Amino acid sequence: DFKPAVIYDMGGKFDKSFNEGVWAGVKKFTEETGVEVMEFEVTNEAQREQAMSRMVQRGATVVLGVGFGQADAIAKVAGENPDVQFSIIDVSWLDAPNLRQYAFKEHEGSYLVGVAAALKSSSAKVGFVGGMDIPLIRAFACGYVQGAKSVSADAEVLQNMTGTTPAAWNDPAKGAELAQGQIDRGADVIYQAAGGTGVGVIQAAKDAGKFSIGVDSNQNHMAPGSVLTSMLKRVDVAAYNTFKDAMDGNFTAGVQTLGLAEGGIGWALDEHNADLITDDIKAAIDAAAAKITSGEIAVHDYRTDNTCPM
Amino acid sequence: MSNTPPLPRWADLILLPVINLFVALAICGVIIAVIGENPFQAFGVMIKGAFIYPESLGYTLYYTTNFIFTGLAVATAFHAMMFNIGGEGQAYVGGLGAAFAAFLVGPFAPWFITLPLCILGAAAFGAFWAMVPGYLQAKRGSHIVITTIMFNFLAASLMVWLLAGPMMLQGQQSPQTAIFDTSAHLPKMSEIFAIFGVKIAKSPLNISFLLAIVALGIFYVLIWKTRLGYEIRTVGKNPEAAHYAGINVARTIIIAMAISGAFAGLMATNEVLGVHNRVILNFTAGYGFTGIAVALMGRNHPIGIFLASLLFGVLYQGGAELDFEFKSITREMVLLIQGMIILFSGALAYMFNPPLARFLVRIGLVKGVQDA
Amino acid sequence: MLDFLLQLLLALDATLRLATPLILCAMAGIFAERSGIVDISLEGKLLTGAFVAAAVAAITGSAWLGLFAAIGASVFMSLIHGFACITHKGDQVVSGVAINILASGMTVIAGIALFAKGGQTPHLPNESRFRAIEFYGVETLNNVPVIGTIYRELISGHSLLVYLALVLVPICAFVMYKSRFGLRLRAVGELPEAVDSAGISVTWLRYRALIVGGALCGIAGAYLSISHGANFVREMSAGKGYIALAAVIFGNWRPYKALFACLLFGFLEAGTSRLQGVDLPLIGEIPIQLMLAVPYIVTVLLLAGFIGRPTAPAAIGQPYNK
Amino acid sequence: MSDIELKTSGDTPARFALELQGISKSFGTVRANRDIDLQVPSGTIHGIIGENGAGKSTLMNILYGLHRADAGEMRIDGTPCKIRSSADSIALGIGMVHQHFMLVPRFSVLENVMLGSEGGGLLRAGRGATLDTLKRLGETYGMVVDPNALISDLNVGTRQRVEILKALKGGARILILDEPTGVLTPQETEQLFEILKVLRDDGVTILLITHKLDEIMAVTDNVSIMRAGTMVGHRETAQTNAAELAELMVGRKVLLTVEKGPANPTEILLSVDNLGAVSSRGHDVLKDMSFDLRGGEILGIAGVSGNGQTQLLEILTGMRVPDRGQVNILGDKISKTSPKNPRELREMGLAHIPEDRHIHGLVLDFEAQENVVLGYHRDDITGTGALIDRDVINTHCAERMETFDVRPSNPALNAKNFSGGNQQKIVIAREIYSNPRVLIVGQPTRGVDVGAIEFIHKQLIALRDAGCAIVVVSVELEEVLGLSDRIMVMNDGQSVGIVDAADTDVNQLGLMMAGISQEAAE
Ligand SMILES: Nc1ncnc2c1ncn2[C@@H]1O[C@H](COP(=O)(O)OP(=O)(O)OP(=O)(O)O)[C@@H](O)[C@H]1O
Ligand SMILES: Nc1ncnc2c1ncn2[C@@H]1O[C@H](COP(=O)(O)OP(=O)(O)OP(=O)(O)O)[C@@H](O)[C@H]1O
Ligand SMILES: [Mg+2]
Ligand SMILES: [Mg+2]
Repeated sequence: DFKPAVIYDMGGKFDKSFNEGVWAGVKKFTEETGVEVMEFEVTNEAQREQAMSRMVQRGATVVLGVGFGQADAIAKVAGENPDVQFSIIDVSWLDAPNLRQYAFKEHEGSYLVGVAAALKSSSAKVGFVGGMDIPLIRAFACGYVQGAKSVSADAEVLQNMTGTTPAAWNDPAKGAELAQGQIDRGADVIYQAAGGTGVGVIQAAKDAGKFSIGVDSNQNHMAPGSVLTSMLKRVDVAAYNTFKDAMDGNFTAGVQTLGLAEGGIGWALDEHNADLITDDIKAAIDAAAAKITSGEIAVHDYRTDNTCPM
Repeated sequence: MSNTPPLPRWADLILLPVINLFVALAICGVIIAVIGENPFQAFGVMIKGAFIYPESLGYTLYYTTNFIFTGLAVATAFHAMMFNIGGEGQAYVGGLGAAFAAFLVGPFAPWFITLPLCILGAAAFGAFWAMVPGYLQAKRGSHIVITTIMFNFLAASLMVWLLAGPMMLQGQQSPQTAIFDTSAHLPKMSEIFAIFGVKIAKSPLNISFLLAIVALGIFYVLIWKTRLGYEIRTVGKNPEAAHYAGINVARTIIIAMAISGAFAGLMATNEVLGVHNRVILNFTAGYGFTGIAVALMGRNHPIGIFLASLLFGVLYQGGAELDFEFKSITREMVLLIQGMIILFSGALAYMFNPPLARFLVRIGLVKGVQDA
Repeated sequence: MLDFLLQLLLALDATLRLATPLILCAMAGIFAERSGIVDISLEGKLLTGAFVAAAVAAITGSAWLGLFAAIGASVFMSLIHGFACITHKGDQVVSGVAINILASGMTVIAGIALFAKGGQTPHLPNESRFRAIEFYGVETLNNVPVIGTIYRELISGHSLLVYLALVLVPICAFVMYKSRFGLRLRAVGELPEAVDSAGISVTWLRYRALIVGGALCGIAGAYLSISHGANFVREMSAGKGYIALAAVIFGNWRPYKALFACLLFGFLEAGTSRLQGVDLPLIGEIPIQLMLAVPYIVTVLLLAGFIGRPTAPAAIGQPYNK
Repeated sequence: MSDIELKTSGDTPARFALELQGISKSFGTVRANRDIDLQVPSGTIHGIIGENGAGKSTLMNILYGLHRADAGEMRIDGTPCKIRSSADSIALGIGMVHQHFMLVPRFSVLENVMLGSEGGGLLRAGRGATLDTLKRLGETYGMVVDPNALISDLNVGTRQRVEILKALKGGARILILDEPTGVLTPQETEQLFEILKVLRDDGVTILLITHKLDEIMAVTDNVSIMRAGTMVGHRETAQTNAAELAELMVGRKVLLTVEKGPANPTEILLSVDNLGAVSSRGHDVLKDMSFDLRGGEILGIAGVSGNGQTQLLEILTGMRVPDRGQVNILGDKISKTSPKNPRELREMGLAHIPEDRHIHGLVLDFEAQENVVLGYHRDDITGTGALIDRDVINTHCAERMETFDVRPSNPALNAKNFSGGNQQKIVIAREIYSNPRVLIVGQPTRGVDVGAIEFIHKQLIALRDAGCAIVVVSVELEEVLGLSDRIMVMNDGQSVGIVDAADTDVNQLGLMMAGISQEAAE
């Protein structure tokens, strides 16, 4: 019988970031189907593999792993349990007959909010605050820069990374200071991809009367009137689909790359930021989105060559 | 409590800790009951999760291994009155040492050459990372606590830079190195047993556990049986007297720190050589800090350190099972329980000493006052 | 050039904000350690204070209630520390570790129980936070060239708690060096026997030291979650307690020197974060990790180079039994 | 209780300032005081003597409220009282000068004196009053000290005064002094006794603990003797003598003078040549010091403590590098350019009994057996193998304790649990074992009881007669006179002169210690 399980990453299912997005998807699935999903939040490296095999032992028929950190573990466990279905988010480089991989084109979404930022900025200076200096975060930054530059070539993007220890993802105070630092240097729109640290960025922008941009899930509500928009990474969709497909017997292995075209990436427009997004900003974003989906604009993905053209 | 008679060794080393643990568990039981779960059931799960399930014991001992190494690191420095908070960073850098050896030698040499070099690399890098603060303390008077804290941050920066940059495996996204050649893999216990036809559940537990046991022995001999150990303890207890005795205090401190760092570095043999077979971002996961509690709860003695490590191993593994089995018990709940146990069987270890002593006297197990 | 000066000024401004929690915790550490008790539980008390402040402020809508609740909560943590290592002569470091772990667990559990937002507390509206205070005359002075800017950016425009922290340092030094309590406190950290033989209770004296420390940590926590920030985020103390402890030692267990250390740490962090990814003259752009490491490197160099051997309180770490 | 009438102040019938009855106290399994009775007539100086570990300090600490008696009663001026803490005793007008200083080194004299009686929430409040008190006491008893001096900068004599001032500041009517003279020079002791007499005449009752019988005879009115935790007798000082007291406290007859035959010096083993040392603060603490020492003779060094003796010893034993001049020792040389560390010197045949057994001589947290190899831990007495052999050490230690009659003779006992005298014996036993050719001794009998003193002196003489060259630094003039063949007096880091022990006396030495040249002193 059908038994779904999800294993969140270190950040925990309330990381104000993509784990939380997955959790939203899981909730939606449970609400619709009434099927309980087994959950576990890992606290150290070794637990990843352990959690997965324990899930299998406890009869899980489909296991969803969240984050590239679980790649090794899932590859192993999937290999050992060919008759169990596995799915993982933010991974595209594995290969197993019973493993589905979701890769997101964060750079495309970041490009769009970059466009929005550059248009909203009155100083032609926008900012980016990342958690740790790792390729994934660089990809966010790089897409953002490309978007901003596409609006005006001389738009300047100030960039900061928070730290090098795990605390870098949970340090709102530092996040606020980094944002403040960028504001001091003239930035008036700041995009953050730093988990809990981002909360501080949003707060600082609000306190300074500037704008911030949310990430992963829709964070517009966190500071209505100050959060310009949020770059949506629909991991909730990934989570939901994983379980839904498995339930309906349509589970397929292989890599599913979700970008703008696939609706896996997007930007948030709701009552909280409706009056911040002017019509021409909206128009510009939509235009850019159209070009990206049509392939007219190819947003460079930092991860392909670990460099950013700009 | 000057006029309570001293406890006999057995009571001090066994009975008292048992009582403490019992009280600690009782407290946790209350907490668990408060959140509406059945404490006894919960402890059952914890024990089962730590010892009974097929692979559970393996995981417990795997954690124990880490704590033994980091605990020994803290204890060694402590005998020289150096408070080494840098185990985290030393273990982290130790991983780097293992990796260098693995990548430089691994591809060409057989395991019996590669592995020793990797283990040596881990110890050497860890030793270096602790020796510098040791030197600064001994020669420049920079306080060891600050410098070791700083060196933890430095290690973190260095490793992120390497793992997300030069040493990162291409074609994937996690900040980690490539997998080592098999010649640099420490065999898993399950594999070893398999050779002898014994089948045990797969778990991260690997040879480095035995290495840890050996390390405990080495530590004991070093501290209490060698002349260097004698000098280390003398410097720790009374540097003036050490100077009087012709012991080079600065040199002894530096050596002690180096050994301490080496033990910390060896933690990487478990994580890097034994489990992941590659260096992963933040593989130390706080084991270095926990080592402080382990060493002090183990009273800086190998047996104590082993028991404390085992206790923490059980807490980690059994705790994970708790989290697993009960929806209402989150990982924070587990953290809380760990805190309570450290508080009651660590910090409050002597709370029941006087009453116990008086009790033992009353029931005549211990002889009371006699003439000077 | 002018712009550079302005940036420097703004960096100093940031320094104050970053240093505030460090300063408060450092003063707390000085009280505890000068009384002879190692206090690595600063981190846990800071975190507890942050949570309770945010939670109470969110529920009552009053920043002040939040502040007082935070003080109460982290004093309570101090009392646990005292119960373990004063009353029962337990190991002070182990007790500290235990408290830090308890705090990490407790805050999130309570947070989930109260607000069901994964341990976070709701975002506070400005009226239930300690917000920046505009000083009188900022406008009038504004067009005075240098002074105006300094007055506007650096002097004015901080939260009440920042000023409180700065005022508390001389007060601490005064208490430490000019008051009966301070005299006894310093004595008990050096030679508890002397205090005992002078007819003063060593136990009660050390408890009071911890209580004062707890209160200071509570304020620091409140600053994190209801002044500088607007809600509690799990683990938001992010190691600041340990840095504060380093500042205490760096400052040789003395108020003003510790203040200096905190400001230094703050400035290095503010400065380096502003230099991330900036093309420096001659040097060029410095790798981010290196830039992030600069504060720690500088600290080590300073310790090795200029700061002499710190002299810890003689009786620190040893429980008193006659 | 007391077998004889005690002398009371003046001709008034006995009024007792203090009465103890059946006081008992145990530490763990050690019974430090057993059923102690004591009566102290008011306005008298009452001596208490006893071997190391007899329980004197314990009894005083109980009286002062630092320890709680397990049983027994106390009466002050006839009224029964419970003393739970030192606060109570202070309130009852009891002041105490402890055997080990209770002064915070990093504090000023003023801060130390104010501690506990600050006279208000702010120090400002009490500062003036305390300064006045200090001034007054200073004048009345001639104990002038600079209130702003840091304790760590003061020599022991001055610290002792600060302790007494502390005890007196509250106007104590009962004053306890636990071995106050242990660290004092004869002159300082003299002054102290003058002060005590004045105090007594002011009606203060004084309890004086000391190991020095001559002091007992000199100042006390009555004396009580303790042995192994019990009171073994009370005497009126006028009715007894040193020999009787010594026998009472040790339980056997003791020689109070050093017996030694003439020295027969051999070749020069140690020669010091224009030695000089500069303190960390840049002062000259040792100035062109020169002397020779032959095997088989003892050179005593007299002087008020803090006049360079410590630095001299440190240089001779390799613990400090000389800044000027050189030392030729056992055919080798020590100088700034060619320093030697303590290990090398030990290997050459030098042994060192340090001035302060707690700071240098012992690791108090180590077992006795571990202490018995301190400094020799790389030699065969720790076993010949690669590892330390505990059995070898243990038997060695047991044997040492046997020969030196260390009590309790338990090699596994921590050094800190031995009383002062026995700790000193452990150190001496260790250093003499290597039968050194040069022995450097600092304060051989500080805080040690007469029984042990006699024993230690015998050992040193025996070593001399075996041909060892011995340097003895002591603040006890009697001791220096008794032990030495020649005596060098030091003042202000210099040698005032070297005299033959045979033809000098306390007065001449005393004068020379004050810096007056030998000739003038004669
Ligand atoms: N006696 C004092 N009165 C007022 N303020 C003082 C006093 N002593 C120190 N301070 C203030 O506290 C700061 C630190 O003082 P200082 O370094 O002198 O500590 P300290 O008194 O030497 O400490 P310790 O007792 O450890 O030697 C000084 O900069 C000074 O401003
Ligand atoms: N705090 C303590 N804990 C355990 N034993 C103690 C303690 N204090 C004293 N003792 C023991 O009690 C006995 C008496 O000690 P006490 O200090 O009173 O002797 P004393 O007469 O003062 O000796 P000394 O002349 O060397 O000062 C000794 O055996 C000592 O070891
Ligand atoms: Mg005594
Ligand atoms: Mg000072």
